Amino acid sequence: MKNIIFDFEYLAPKTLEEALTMLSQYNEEERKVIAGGQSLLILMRQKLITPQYLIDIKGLSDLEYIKFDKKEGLKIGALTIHRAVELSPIIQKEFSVLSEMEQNLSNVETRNWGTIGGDIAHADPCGDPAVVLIALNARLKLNGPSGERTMDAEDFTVDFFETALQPGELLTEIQVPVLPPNTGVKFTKYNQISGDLGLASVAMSITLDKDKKTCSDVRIALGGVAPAPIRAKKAEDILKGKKISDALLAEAGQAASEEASPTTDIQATDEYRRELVKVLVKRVGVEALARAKKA
Amino acid sequence: MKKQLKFIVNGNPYDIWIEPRLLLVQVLRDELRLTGTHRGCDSGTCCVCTVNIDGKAVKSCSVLALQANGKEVLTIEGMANGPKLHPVQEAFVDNWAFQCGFCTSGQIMASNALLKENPNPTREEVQHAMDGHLCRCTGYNMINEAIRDAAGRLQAQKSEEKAK
Amino acid sequence: MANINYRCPCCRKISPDTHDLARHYLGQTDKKHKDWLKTKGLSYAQLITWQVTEFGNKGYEALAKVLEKEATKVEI
Amino acid sequence: MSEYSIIGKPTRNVDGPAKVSGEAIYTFDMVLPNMLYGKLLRSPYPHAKIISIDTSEAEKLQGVKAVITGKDTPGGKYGLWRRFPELCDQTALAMDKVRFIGDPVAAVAAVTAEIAERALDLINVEYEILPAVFEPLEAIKDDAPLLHDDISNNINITRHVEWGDVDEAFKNSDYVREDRFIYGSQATASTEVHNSLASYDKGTGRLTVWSSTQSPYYLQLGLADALKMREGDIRVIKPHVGGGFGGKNSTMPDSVNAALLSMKTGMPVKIVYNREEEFTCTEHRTAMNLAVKMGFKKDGTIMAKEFKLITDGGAYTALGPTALYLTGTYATFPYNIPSYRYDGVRTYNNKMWSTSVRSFGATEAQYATEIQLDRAAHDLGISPIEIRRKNAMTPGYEAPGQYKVGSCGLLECIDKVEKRIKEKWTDLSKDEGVGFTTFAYMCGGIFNWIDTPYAFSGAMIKVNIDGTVDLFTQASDIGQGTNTVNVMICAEELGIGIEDIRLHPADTATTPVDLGAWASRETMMNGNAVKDAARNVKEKLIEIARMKLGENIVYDLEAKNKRIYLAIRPERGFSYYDIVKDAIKLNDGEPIIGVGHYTPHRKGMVSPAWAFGSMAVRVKVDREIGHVEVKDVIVAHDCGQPINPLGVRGQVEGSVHLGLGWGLCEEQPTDNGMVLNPSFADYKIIRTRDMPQIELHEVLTHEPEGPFGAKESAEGAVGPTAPAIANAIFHITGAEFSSNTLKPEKVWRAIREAEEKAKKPAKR
Repeated sequence: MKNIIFDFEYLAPKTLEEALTMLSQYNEEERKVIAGGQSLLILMRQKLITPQYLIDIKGLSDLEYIKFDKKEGLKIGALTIHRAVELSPIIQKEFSVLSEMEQNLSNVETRNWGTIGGDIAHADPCGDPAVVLIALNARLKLNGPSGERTMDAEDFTVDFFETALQPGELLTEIQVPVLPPNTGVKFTKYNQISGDLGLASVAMSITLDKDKKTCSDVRIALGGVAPAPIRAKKAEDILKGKKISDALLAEAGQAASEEASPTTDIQATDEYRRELVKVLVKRVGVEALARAKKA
Repeated sequence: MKKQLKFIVNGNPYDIWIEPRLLLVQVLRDELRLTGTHRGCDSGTCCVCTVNIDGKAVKSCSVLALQANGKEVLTIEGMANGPKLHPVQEAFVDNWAFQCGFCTSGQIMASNALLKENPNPTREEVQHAMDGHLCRCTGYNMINEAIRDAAGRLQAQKSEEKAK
Repeated sequence: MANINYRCPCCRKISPDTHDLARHYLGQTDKKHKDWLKTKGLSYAQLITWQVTEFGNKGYEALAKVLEKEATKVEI
Repeated sequence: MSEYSIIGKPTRNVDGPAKVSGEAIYTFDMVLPNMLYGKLLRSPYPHAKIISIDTSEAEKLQGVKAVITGKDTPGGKYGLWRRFPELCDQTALAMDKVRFIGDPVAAVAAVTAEIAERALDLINVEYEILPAVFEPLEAIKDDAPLLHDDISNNINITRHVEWGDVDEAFKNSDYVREDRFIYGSQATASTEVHNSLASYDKGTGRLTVWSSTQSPYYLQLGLADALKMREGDIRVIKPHVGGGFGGKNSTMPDSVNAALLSMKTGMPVKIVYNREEEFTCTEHRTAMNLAVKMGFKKDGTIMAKEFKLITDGGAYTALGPTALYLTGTYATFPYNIPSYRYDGVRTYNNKMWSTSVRSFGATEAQYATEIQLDRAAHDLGISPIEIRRKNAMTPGYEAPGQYKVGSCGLLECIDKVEKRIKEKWTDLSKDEGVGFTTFAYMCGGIFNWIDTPYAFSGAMIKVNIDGTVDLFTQASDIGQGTNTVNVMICAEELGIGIEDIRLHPADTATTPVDLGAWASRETMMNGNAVKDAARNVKEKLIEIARMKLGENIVYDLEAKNKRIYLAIRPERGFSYYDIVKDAIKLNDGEPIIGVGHYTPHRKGMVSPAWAFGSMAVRVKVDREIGHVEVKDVIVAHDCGQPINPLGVRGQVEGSVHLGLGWGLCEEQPTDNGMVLNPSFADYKIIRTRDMPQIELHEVLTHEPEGPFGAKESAEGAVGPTAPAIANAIFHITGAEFSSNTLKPEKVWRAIREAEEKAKKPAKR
C-alpha cells in the first residue's frame, strides 16, 4: 500500500491569524494547506504533491459554522464538514439543493471528515459544491495578508485544480444570498456508479416572475465538462424572459452542450459528455421549474 | 521531526510521538498493532479502513494521524464487550455477511456509526450509508440484511436495559 | 492388412491421415516446424489465422494438401 | 436416505467470530521479529533488453539490507503448466529482457517500507527498447517481435476439438447465424492485495512462506522450481485470505522475491503490493476475440456449433492455456450440441499475462452463446425460454470424448424461473424488460497440468481421547466458506457436532496435498477427501462398537448424534465419546488417525460433475443516456445437495456481483501496454446502491460423485448475468452488443444504431 514516504514539517495553527501568518512565511511551492485532506493525502501518497511544510487548518473551529439570516442569507464556514451541510436543518429548509448535493457527494466517510471549503479550494472540475454554489449565485470570502475580500463563486476556479486564490490567501467563508421569491433550484450529476464523481453535472436555478409563468432569471452551471465549472450563459439566454416549456428546455440543453468543452478520457468521450449535458439540462430544468412554481 | 499525538483508542489513552507523515491507519496498525483495521486501496475509494472518530465513520487512510489528536477513535478491536461480541458483530456472523472478511472491519465500523444515527434504517438507507464500502465477495445484500438485523438486536438490547 | 500412415516431416509423429497430421503440425510452435512450412511457401501465421478466425477447417485443409504430397508414407 | 443432522442446515461460518472481531490474521497483518520490507523495481517499458543494472547507490542507502537482480537468482523457470516444460516461462526477476510494463527487474529489502521504496529510485537500469506487440492478431504475424526466443509467432498454445459431422450438420440446418464478439479483461480486485512473508531458516536451509494464495500447494511447487529447492524444504502457510477470485493461483513475484531476499539476508522479508501493482501486475481475466456459428432447425433445435477463439495471453503462460481450453468446453454448455468444432489459440504479447477470474471460460463462452441464442430465437419466432428448454442438457448427457454429465436439474431450473417471472414481473414499463439465460459450471478440473503425483485432494483426522477431532486439510478457504463446509462434512460423517472439530487448514507441512481453490473444486474434491477420512475413522470406531456389542452382531452400525448404534435398533449402542476412549485403550494407546483422499478417475476429460441453473434479470434502460439499471434477479440453481445454504447463497450473490461488473462497468483499457485505470477511483466496481436483490431457488438433485450429493455453487452464476442483461436490453431497445462492459455510452450508441436500423427498410 502507498504511504506518504517523504518528510515534512507539520504546522497546526490555532487561529486564523496564526494560519495566515504561517501562509505568508512560506512560499507557494514549499507549503500546502490541509483541511480534511480527503483529496490531498491521496496526492501526497502518490508523490504528486510533496510540500516541505504542511499547514493543518482542520482544527480552526472558528471556521466551522452554518449561519442563516433572512437578509444576509446563508454563511458557511469553510471548514464545515460536508456532513454538517447535508444534515443542517436550516439548509434543508432554505437551500435544500445544497443538502441534496451533499447526500450524493462521495460517501459518508468522506463527508464526515472532508470540508466544503477544502472541496472548493481543491478545484476538481468534477467537484459538486462549486457547481451548485454557482447556480445559487454564491460568493466566497477570502482572507489574506492584505485583509479580506469576496468574489463570485463563479470566478473562483480558473482551470483544472487551479483557483483565484492569491499567495497567502485562504478561503474562509461561503456566502449564499437568500433565494429570490418563486425560485426553484435543482442539481443532478450522472455516473454509472452511484456516489461516484459525475461524468457531467448540472445545477439550475429558475426564478419565475410574480404570475409564476415567465422565467425572470435563470442560472445554469455545468460541472465535469470543462477545465472548471462553467455557466451556460447561452442556454440561460434561451430561457430568460420566456415561458419555459419542455421544447424550450431541450433547446437550452442543446445550447448548453455546445457551451461545454468536455474532454475524452477512459470513462467517456467528449461527444457523450455533451449528450449528457443536453439531457441533464432538460431534466434538471423540469424539476427546477416545478420547484419554482411550488416556491 | 516527530510530533506528539495524544488520543484515545478503544477507550485507552495513548500519548505517543510520531512522524507527521503517518496516516491514522498506519499508526493504528503499525504502532498500536491494531491490525483488525485493514487497507484496500491507495485512492481513498474502498472504505476498507473505516474506523469511528468521535462516533463518526471515517476512512483512517484519509486522515493524517496527527489530525486525530485529542479525538476518540474506535476500531474493530473495541467493539466487543470482553468475550462477548457486539450485536452488530453477532448479526454479521449469523447472516453470513462476510466471506473473505477483509472488508468486514470497515463494514462493521460504518454500520456501528450508522445505527447510532439511524437506529432503524430501511434497505435503501443502509445502501446509501454503506455505498463507499467495496466488497468483492458478498454482493452486499447479506450485509444489508445483517445491518438491519443488528438494528433489531440493538433495539431489543436497549429495551431490555430499560426494563432492568 | 497394412494401413498407409503419414509421418510428420519435422518430428516422429505418425498420423493415419493428412488432416490429423495437419492438426498435429499446427499445434507445434517450435522453429523447426515453422521453418519447414516456409520452404513449402506456406505461412504458419496464415494457416493459424485461417483456422482460428474463419469458420471451417481452412488452415488444416491447406496444410493437409501439402502434406499429402510431402509427408513420408509409412505402412503399419 | 436418512435425514442429515448437519448437512443442508444453515450454519454459521466457523471463521466468523474471528473475522468480525478483527482477530483473523491475514498475511497482510503479519509482522515477524527482525522483519524486513521488500519492494520490486518494475520495468517502465513493455519490451526491452536489459543492458545493465547498477544497484550500488541503492545498496549504499542506510537501512537497505539487500538488492537483487536476475543474476542473483538461481534462474529457475516456473509456471502452472508444469507438465509441459516449454510452458514454464517465468523467472523470479527478468534475466535478459522485460516483456511487459511491470515485469520485475530488481528487488530490495530494507528495514522499513519507505526506505525500500526510496531505494528503488536509486537503482539505475539501462534498457535497449525493443519493438513491442499488444494485439493477438498482430502478435502471430510472421514479422511480429517475438517475446520468447524459442516460440515462433508468439503462439503459446493451440487447441482443436471436434465431434460429429459439423459441415454436414450446417448444411442440414434451416437457420444458420454467425456472430463475432470481443471481450476486454477484468481485474480480480481482491480487497487484500498480493503479499507474502518469507522466512529462511539459516540452520536447516528450509524456507517458510506465508502468502495470500489460493493454493499453498501450487505455490510450494512454484517456489521449488523458481528457487531450485526440494518442495519438501519449502513450507507454505495460507493464513486468512482477503479474496482471490482466480488471481492468486499462480506463483507471483512477491513470494519468490520475498524468499530470495530472505535467503540472502537471513531475515524474514515481507513484500506487499500496492493497489496500482495489483491492477497492473497481477493476473486478470483473459481478453478474447470470438467467432461463433450455430445452425438450427426451424423449431429451434441446435444442429451444430462452430467456435473460433483467440485469447490475449500477455507475456507469460501461467494458467492462461486453461482459460483457452475451458472457454472451448463451456461453449457447448448447457445445451445438447450434436456436432461441434472448436479452434483456439493463446497468443503472447507485451502486456501483463492474463489467466483466470472467477468462472473463467464459462463467463466468456456463455456471453456469446446466450446472446446468440436470443437473436436466433427472435429470428425463428421462438421464445427465449422455449429455445433453451428445447436444447437443455439432461442427466447422463455425454459430449463424445470430452465430458459426461451426471445429475442435471437444468429443466427444473428453467421451469422454476419461468414460473417466478410470470408471478413476479407482471407490470413491466415500456423501458423495462427481461433477460433469460441458463448456465452450467464444473465441480473442479480433472486435467492435471501441474503434473502432481499426489491425489487431487487429501485429508487427515486425528481423534483425541475426549472425542474432539483435529481435522487437517490443505483446502484453501479464501472466503467461499470451505472451512465451514469441511467441518460440516466431517461432523456429519462422524456423527459428531461442529463444536467437536478443530480445523487446521492450508499448511503444506501439516496437511495432505490439495490442489487449492479454483474451478469450484473444494466442496467436491476436498469435501470428498474429508468425508473419506471421516469414514476411515468411523470404520475404526464402529469396529470397536461392534466388538463391544458382541461377536454375533452382523447388522449395520451407524454413527450419528454423537452415538454409535445398531441401525435397525438405535437404542442398542454407545456414546461416541465412550467408544473413542475404548478404542484408544483397547489398542494399547495407538492414536486414532483417519486419512482420506479423492482422485477423479474415469470421469471424462474436464470435471467429475456439473452444476446447472437458470437466471432472469429485470432491467430498466434509460434510452436517452444509456443507463442500465438491473432491478431484480431470479436464479434457480442446481448445486446438488447444498451443504450449507448460507454459504451457497453467499456464493451465488457474489457471483452475480462479479458478473454484473464484467457485464456493465469493469474493464482494463490499455495504451501501448499500459493499464489506464489502475485504481479503485478509475476502475469501476458495483457498489451496494446499484446491487439488485436476488431471489435464489435451490433445485435439489443428488450428485452421485459429490460428498452427500453436493456440487458447485461458487462460480456458476457469474456467467449468465452479463448476457441476461444484454438480452434484456436487446428486447427493450433492439440494441445489439458484440462486447462486454456495457457502459452507458456504449449502450447509448447501440440504441442510436438500433433506432437508425429500424428507420431504414430492411434489405433483402
